[in-house]
Amino acid sequence: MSEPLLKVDSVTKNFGGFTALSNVTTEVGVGERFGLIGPNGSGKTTLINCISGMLTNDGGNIIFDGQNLNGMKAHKRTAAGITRTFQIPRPFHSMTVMDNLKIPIEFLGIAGASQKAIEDEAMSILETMGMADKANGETTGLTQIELRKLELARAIAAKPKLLISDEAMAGLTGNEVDEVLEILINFNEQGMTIIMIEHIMRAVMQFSHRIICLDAGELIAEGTPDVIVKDKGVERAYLGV
Amino acid sequence: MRYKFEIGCILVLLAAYLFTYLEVNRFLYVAGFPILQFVMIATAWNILGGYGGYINFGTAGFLGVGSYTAVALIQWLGAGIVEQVIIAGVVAGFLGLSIGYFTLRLKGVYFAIATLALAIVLETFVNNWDFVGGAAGISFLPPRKPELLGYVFIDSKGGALFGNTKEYLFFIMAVLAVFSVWIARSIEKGKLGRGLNSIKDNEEAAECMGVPTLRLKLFATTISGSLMGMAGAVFPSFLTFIDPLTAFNLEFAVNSLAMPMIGGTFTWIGPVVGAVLLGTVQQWAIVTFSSELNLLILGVLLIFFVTVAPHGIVGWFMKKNK
Amino acid sequence: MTRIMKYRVRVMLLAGLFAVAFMLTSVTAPVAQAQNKDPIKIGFSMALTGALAGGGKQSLVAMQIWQDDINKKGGILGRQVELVFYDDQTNPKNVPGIYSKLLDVDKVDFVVSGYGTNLIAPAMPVVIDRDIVFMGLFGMNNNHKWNYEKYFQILPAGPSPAVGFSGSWFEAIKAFKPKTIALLAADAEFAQNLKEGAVENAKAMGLEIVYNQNYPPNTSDFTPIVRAVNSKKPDIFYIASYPNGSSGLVRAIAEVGTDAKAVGGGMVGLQYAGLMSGLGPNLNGFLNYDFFVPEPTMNLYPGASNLIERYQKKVKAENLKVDELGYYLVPWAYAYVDILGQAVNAVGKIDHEAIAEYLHKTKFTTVVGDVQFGENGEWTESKTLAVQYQGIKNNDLDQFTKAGTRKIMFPADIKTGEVKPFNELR
Amino acid sequence: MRESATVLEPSPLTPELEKRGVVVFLELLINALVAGLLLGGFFAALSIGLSICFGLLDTVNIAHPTLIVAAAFCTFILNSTFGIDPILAGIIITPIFFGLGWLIYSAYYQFFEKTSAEALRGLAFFFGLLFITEVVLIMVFGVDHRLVEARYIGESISAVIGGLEFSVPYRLLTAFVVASAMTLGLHLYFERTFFGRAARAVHQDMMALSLMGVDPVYIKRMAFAIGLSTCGLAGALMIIIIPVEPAVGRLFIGNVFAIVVLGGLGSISGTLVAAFILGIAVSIVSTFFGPSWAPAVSFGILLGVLAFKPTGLFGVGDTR
Repeated sequence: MSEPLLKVDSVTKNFGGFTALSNVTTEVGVGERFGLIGPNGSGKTTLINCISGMLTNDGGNIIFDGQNLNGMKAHKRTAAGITRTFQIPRPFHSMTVMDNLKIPIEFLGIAGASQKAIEDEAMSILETMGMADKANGETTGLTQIELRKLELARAIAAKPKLLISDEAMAGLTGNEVDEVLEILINFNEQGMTIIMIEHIMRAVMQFSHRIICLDAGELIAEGTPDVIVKDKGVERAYLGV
Repeated sequence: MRYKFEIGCILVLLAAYLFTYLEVNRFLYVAGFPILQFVMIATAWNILGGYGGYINFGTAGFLGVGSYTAVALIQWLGAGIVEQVIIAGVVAGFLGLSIGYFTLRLKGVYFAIATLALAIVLETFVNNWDFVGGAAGISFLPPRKPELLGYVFIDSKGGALFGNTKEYLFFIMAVLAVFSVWIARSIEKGKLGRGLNSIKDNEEAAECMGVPTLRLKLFATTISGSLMGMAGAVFPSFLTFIDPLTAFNLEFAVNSLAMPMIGGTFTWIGPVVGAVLLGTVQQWAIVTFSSELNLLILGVLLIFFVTVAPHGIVGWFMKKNK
Repeated sequence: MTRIMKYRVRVMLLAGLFAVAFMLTSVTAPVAQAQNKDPIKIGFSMALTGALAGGGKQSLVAMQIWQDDINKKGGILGRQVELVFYDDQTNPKNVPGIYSKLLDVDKVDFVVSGYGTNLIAPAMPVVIDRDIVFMGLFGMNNNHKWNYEKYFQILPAGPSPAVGFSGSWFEAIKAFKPKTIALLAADAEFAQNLKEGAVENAKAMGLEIVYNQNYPPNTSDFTPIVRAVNSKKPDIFYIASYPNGSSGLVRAIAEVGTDAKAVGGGMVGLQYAGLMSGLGPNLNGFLNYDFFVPEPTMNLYPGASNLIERYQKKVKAENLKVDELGYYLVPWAYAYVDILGQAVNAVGKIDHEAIAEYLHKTKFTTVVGDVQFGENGEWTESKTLAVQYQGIKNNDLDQFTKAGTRKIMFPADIKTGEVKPFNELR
Repeated sequence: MRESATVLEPSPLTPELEKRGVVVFLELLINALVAGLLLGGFFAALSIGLSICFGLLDTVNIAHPTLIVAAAFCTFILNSTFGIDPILAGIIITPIFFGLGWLIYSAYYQFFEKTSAEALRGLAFFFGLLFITEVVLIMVFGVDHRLVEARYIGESISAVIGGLEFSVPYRLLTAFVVASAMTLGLHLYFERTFFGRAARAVHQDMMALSLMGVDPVYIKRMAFAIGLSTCGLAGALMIIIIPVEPAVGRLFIGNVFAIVVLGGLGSISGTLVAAFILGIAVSIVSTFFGPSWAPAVSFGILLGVLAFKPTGLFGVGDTR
């Protein structure tokens, strides 16, 4: 592997007396499809919160694209190329679907870009998602799968180098899961590195090149999907034996 | 047409000037002044509250700071109204900026209560500051013949721009009101407005989408505070008297959130409509019912609009016509 | 977007039309030109709601009694009198609009002031602009900066109101030969002015000021303040308070006690029926200001007792929600319009110049005795009373309508009792 | 009434004078602390209902102080016409305010909660309620100040302990005892009973409630009604301590919200502690620095705490 895109170096996070992450170290390579699994409360979301800047890590370093992110504000990290989606979709509900996408394009794109150019760019993303017909609709009228897609579309509009997808498939049907997977793989093939957090094992295993598993804030396993499936520790963590 | 709104603004100002020129009825200037002041307050409040979703409960604090900056300038330098407005805008804007910094971690109700607390702290300081009259208040004579660059503004004998002080203040208030509406509209139509909207909808998501939320909030608190301060600066000259009880009146907090709410918070026109409506009704009620029923009207109007027309009058109209 | 714009324009137009309609109706409504048979209109703002509503409502009833009286006597200039008034909500902000409406739309013939300094101040420029006579009701030094020659004010505090107001009180306490004084005032205009005057009086007497503080309007517990004052061991304790504070202080002093020989001075509210009966025996010993009390020597105010009786009857008969006794404001609210009526009738025409001149040079006989206005429109002499609360046994309201509970200590010529140290009466 | 203290003869000896100064200071300090604690009790009575309505249920009930004033007037009527003791009167009217709370919340739920409207609109609703309540009070009772009579008003107990003199006014002591009892009762009720836990759960997690098989709307309505029912006693205490007129509630809006926020939303015991802190702050400032600075100090404390701990002293979780 060449120089990794993201380096997580002994990251620790405490909430009061509770240790949510202890000494987590891992790397994500350029163009990699990276899976992050673990039971509920294992620290997955805390880790990506630390990476995306929603939380500040108490110890350790997060290095992205050769740059140490410690102390950097979330929106600066987005500008640097890390974008995340949320577990429960958080659309800007007072805006149309199109305006939702315009936010990242406008705030991260070239200053002084014309409204026409911005709208064209947003439209092309919506088209790849198959949501072009909803562009001028309100977000309140969207179905579950459409909300998930909007969440992804908005993140992609930020043109990330690294996309962190936080349970983008929870609550979707089998077909819908495949649809989302296809979209993600498609973007990965265009060069986007993707971290996927997921409970649907089938999806993670199918998607990821490499997977890490967290349990109680500690990294307990790392490897290709085949290795992870066979890992005793992972099994224990999930079954609680 | 590209500059339709700007031309509209200029026309409104021309109309306001003609209105003073015609000298229709002096009552109209005196009754119109508070309505225009309401327009300005509601518009200023809406930049932070309506677009950004941060409820400022301390409107009275910003207005009071504006009023008392003006008082201090009169006491200290004998400054004219234009200087008072500009400096009050700067001072209140700075206050907005610092309150923004200070409360940057606070959200929702905590922010609202913090601004309320700020207003009370400021009132206490003014109460104890004898230079500006302290708790007893202070009264002053209105400027007889303000001048700027050799032009005499007020002269009852003709030859000047305005016949009397009330007309002059009315016109200044009109200019300020139009100015604030123009600012609010420019923000709303631009990137800033959309950014503030995204903060209102979901601040974390906005931050993750590259919106510099802190910077935008500071911008909004500064602009909003500054405009409120300017609206307050004209107040002492209009009343020729000011005391802390009047300048920091809770009524301002109520009105500043009631007006955008009644009109509609999502667009610049909402606060304008709400302010004109509520301002007019209040002025009218004072000189017709003239009793506790005044207060009842405000109460019933508030409850009626928030229950029946949740998106304000503007929202109601737009829905009807869809 | 264009569709939204169109609705916006519509909403805007609607709001605009609404505003214009209001303006037009309010401007055009009473177009009738003043004719000789039309009533004489006297306009004013009055605090009917808000902090000063207690006083405002009381004044209004008194003014309406005057209106009935004068109309029975044939009115002013042979025309009936009509009162045009609006509620200023105890908010100075509303006052300019009200006076402008009165003068420009209602076209009243005369304006008089509302109740209280804060509500008179914003009316001054409107009135001065028109150069007309302006009668003031309980304004403290409103004409100080303006020096307006057509302003006349009924509060009997003498030519220099702030100082004159507490003058009687400081005369009364001379009996104690005090050396030190503590001062406490509410964070509000009237009280602040009183304290300022009291400080001047104290300095003139050579008293050492050992405590000088203000308290905010929502103070609930006054015991810490009273203790702080006590720790300074003042000989006398001057208080300028509003009703809330007056009541709180009376109770706190009852609970904590004080060694000051004289306590009180400018406590507003102790003259109100509700507070007097509510505080009852706790009032004993307080030495306070007043303007009219039911003492035998108050006969020098001819007709005042009769007026107050009529007021009390009216309040009871019509079940008005106002002060049941009316000692505090009724005679004065009656007198300030009465004087205007007398002056206009004497001049014989509506000529503000001549009326003002007449008001300046004449000594009026009214329900509050002989009134003579000085240069600045204030009384030429202070008629404020210093009264001491004595012998109050219970919370019965009736006892306050009889002589003996509020004895006059100063002025000397009408005094009905000897001032006693505070603790002797507890 | 209290007997007057004996005035110490001024002593020529400097150490003696100094000692006296210390005694005076200590006396003032301890009395100020006691008075502040008692005043805090009164503040707690005013705020505790709001702590439930606002802290637990997120209803920005700005009309709360004015509803307390309404209760104070009810107390006044019962006291002046039937001679009923104000505290007893406060208990008698409690069910009325419970019912009122039930009704208000039903309306609020219908228009705002159900449609998940912004808090801003709820705020406007309660402002409307505030004005309407005030107008009704003005029309029924007039605008004059009202007081009540009871044996314990205007009296105090005093004692000399270790050469220091104390006095405690009964009416404030009453307020302190009643408010503390009320707070303790509510605290236990919300901590120990199933309903109380359910109400606290409403604050944190609606889903959990449904899983428990409880109707969250019922719980909220009930909790709001309990919150408002505290107005009965709070009103009685208010009219025992200060004279009441219809608009007096506005003076307390800042105070009660400051206390609830300072204590931390959703924490009933936090509200009590915050009330004591503000009470003591006001009392100390009034004694040593001048009463007119009291509001700046108490709200300064609030701002200071919020700057360092955005959720208040005992608040938990999110600042939203």
